[in-house]
Amino acid sequence: MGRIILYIQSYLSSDQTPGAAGNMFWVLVYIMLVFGGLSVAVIAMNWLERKILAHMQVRLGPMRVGPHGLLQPIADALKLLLKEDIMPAEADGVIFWVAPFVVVLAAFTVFVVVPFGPTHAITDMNIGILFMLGVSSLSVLGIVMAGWASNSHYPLIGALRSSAQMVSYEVAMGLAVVSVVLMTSLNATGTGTLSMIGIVQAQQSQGVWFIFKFFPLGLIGFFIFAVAMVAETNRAPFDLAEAESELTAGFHTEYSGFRWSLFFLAEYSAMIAVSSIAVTLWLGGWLRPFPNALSGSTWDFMFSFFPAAAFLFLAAITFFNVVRMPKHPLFRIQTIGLAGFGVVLGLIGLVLLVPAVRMRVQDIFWFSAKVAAFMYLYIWYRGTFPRYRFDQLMRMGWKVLLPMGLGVLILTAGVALLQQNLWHP
Amino acid sequence: MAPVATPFFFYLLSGIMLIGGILVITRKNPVHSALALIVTLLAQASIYLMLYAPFVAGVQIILYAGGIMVLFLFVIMLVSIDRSMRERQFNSQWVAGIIAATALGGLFIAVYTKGTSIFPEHALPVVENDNTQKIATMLYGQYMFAFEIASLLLLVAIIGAVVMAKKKI
Amino acid sequence: MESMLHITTLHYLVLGAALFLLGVIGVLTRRNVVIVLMSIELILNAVNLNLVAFSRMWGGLHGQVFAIFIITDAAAEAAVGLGILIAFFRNKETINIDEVNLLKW
Amino acid sequence: MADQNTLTHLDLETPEKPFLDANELVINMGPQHPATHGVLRVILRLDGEKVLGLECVIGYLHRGVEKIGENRTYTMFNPYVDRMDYVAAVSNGLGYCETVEKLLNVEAPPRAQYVRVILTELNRIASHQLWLGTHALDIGAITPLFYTFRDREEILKIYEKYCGARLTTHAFRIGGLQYETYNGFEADVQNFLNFFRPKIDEYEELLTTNRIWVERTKNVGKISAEDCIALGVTGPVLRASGVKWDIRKALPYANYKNFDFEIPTGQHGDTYDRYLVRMAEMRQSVRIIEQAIDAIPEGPIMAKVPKVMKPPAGEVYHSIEAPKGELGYFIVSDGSTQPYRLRVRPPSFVNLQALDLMCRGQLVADVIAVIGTLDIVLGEVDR
Repeated sequence: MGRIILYIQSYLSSDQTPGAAGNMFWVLVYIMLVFGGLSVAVIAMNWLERKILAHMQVRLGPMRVGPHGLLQPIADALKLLLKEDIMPAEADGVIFWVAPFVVVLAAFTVFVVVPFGPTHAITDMNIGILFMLGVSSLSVLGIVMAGWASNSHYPLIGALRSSAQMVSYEVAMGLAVVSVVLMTSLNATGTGTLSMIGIVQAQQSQGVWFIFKFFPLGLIGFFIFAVAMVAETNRAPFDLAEAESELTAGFHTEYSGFRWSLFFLAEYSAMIAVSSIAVTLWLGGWLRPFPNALSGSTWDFMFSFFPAAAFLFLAAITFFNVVRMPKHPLFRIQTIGLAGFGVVLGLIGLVLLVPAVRMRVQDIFWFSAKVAAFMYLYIWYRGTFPRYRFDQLMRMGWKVLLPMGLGVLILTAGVALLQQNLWHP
Repeated sequence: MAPVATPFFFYLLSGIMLIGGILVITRKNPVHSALALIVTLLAQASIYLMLYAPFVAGVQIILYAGGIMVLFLFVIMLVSIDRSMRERQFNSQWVAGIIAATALGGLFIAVYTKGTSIFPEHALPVVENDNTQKIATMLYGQYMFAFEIASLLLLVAIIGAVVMAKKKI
Repeated sequence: MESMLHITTLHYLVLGAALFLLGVIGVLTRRNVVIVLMSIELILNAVNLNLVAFSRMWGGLHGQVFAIFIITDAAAEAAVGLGILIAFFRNKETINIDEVNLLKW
Repeated sequence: MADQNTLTHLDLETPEKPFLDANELVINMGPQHPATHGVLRVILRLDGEKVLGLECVIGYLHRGVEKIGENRTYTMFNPYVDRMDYVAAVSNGLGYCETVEKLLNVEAPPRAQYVRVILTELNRIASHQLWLGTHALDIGAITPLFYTFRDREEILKIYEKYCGARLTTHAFRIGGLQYETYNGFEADVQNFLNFFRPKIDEYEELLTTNRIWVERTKNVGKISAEDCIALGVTGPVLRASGVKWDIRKALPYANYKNFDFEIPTGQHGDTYDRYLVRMAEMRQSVRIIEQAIDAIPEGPIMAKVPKVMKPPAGEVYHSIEAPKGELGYFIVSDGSTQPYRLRVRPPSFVNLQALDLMCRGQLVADVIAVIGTLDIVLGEVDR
């Protein structure tokens, strides 16, 4: 018994990820936490996207289910689960059935190596970033399977578009990533790393986020990745694979109910996954702003209040809106519900004030905040841009982003070489 | 971290690989074959991980499963497979094929029964942590020339594929 | 039984040989060009498995480097092979390898 | 100009050879498709994504409007024309009323003419707003739709106040107007103009210089002036190809000759030019309405027309510049209370013929853009 307790505790005192420490208990706990958190994030994203888009488009968005439509995603999920699951008569049964699971699996597996903090990752792999790119590229297989198995023209065209698009943009994406990997090797030993945690630690030890490294080279690399990642996740303005005005719904035209919701889930978790790659590689991962310029225990102490402050701020906004709710008796339940939501947010904020929690949760907070900024960008793009045409998309991938990526890579290598030989001979 | 339950995973993965391989060569529909091959390749990537070769496993996933097989699926969708699915699937030299395969199998068995003695008793310890770095050092050091030749090969392949597949150049 | 449970290099080699044989049978007997190409991929993978297993056995990394070169080669082969396939299909409207019987068309 | 019956540079009969012969893809777009603006069915023949040719199948919304016209009196048929191009109902009504007036040889009094011009031009703005929103939506920009609908609402409110209906207004009567304008009509219209002028800039800010928008619309769906004339294409599509043809100027009807406005034209005849032409037309409409508001005279709103209309036997063709092009009515009268034959020349129907020509050799995504830029309303195509 004592050994089991020791085994469970053994990770808490270490400075490793549970996967690297080989502690199965904590690995399982982390998997639960990450996937639970991911599901909550997708639900929240669903609501936020509809609300933010609505406000950009001078309308209100969901307002009926729960206060300010807060329960709308849950209602939608219930509707999708209860819907009839239709399979076209001529479809290829097994592949049609497997395809959504392949997509979801690929989108979820990448989170195994996402570092939410120096120790807050399921595991740390030697080939972390390679693993992420590889596994996320598997989702294209699911899309192709779905489009082909539907045995229908629109899904087939959607699948062809999507596979061509993802394969092309992966190249530019890979080049941008390689330039970052090159930057990690600028240390005393001269060897870089592919490990996600290693990349963030390299940014910490070099004292600069890689987006600002070798200005503007890091910025250009980041730009390439930021464009490619939107194309990679099939989102506006690159949502050709599911362009509803052209191909009705692209590769998932024939899907309904639960399986369609799996595609939906996969799309949003893939968005979160590529955003976390971008955050890890260029924006310092879990590092708080100015970890070196504003270092010292005082600043650490100050910054550790940010998570609590953010939640308390959200709670304050909620309570402000509770006051603004109509006073009509019909709205009483909604007002109480909104107040309850505010209380929950406030309680989370208060819990985050506890010193033990405060110190452990900081890095997760900064990571999530950076990812959330990317999520907002996704929504913003969708509200602003028309859709690219297929040939324009391909031209941009191969004739603009790829040469730019190559140039950035060569220049980064050159500057790194100069720096190592001239300034630190 | 050392692999856990090696025999179990080895037999599981090799079972998947062999079933996948059999499906590849027996399915009528090339899309099913391609998917079986993808499963085989992914299982093989896991076996690479068991062999302390994470970088090769990563390359296997990203290049084979994510790249080459997507190309295969793409081409299968481009050419119409309806006609070929209605035709006879095996050609007339299947007897010769089986005989050749049996002979080759016999050769393998002979080699492996005679030659196991030269294998070392225990595998040497491999450090997994800097596997990628070491491969990089070798690729850009000892194998630099081969590496450049490989890039030339890819260039030739690109040009060849474009020349053959494009309608008018 | 003991030898079944202790996984040695030979186990990997046998697996590789089995895959190789499956690939050979596929190449020799199938009529569909796409499946023939896929069987060639099986053969290449069997070789890769052997190389990585040997690299593990000797503790060096040469086998893994070779495996990477072979994967590169497989990519080139697939691209050219599928290019030929498309050219072939465009001219004969079939992907049956038995009909590749002219040197010129 | 080339022979009127042949198209200059496109052989419509022989299709292009596809990339893989055995693999020509036939796609059925519509009648249930999000981007075909109703129930248009387009049969696309594709080589991969490239359009080799297409065929429009229409008639899913056919209600036999022309046949109904033969069985109704002239007054009774008036509301039916609103149901043809339901987003520009006022223009349809104007065309019909003026045709019958021409047949009866009466003329609406000046005040009625001015109110007609105001309402028709407002309708042109509303129609173009709806076009802009849906066109942008087809190309993937979802936000302009909500902006244009927000602003179109103001026009519909004016209609509602004037005649009680918002969409199929039935605003005009043969010989003038049914209703005198309500108190504050001029002020409402003036308020709308002041509200709307910055909104055009807002739309343009979203789209005109947007890189993706320009790439999606420039050189897409090009059609030359000769082809337009050969196919009988009119309206903004014709003007974007560089032909300065606007019936308001060429064959002035109502009292358009009293107003000072310009005919915006394009040069390339592509989707982007058509977009610019329609945007400029909205500005010109604002200009016309302003002049009309200032000059609107007092007086009667109805000419003397008999309660039971029996026009003299004969035939008449009269056309107006509807938002989508030349809207013509051809009426044959046998001297009875009902038309002997009534024929409508709907601009959408004629413009739709150009779809095949404009889409050949383009991509699937361009077909959507071209359908959007033709600005068709299926109610009018099928009648």
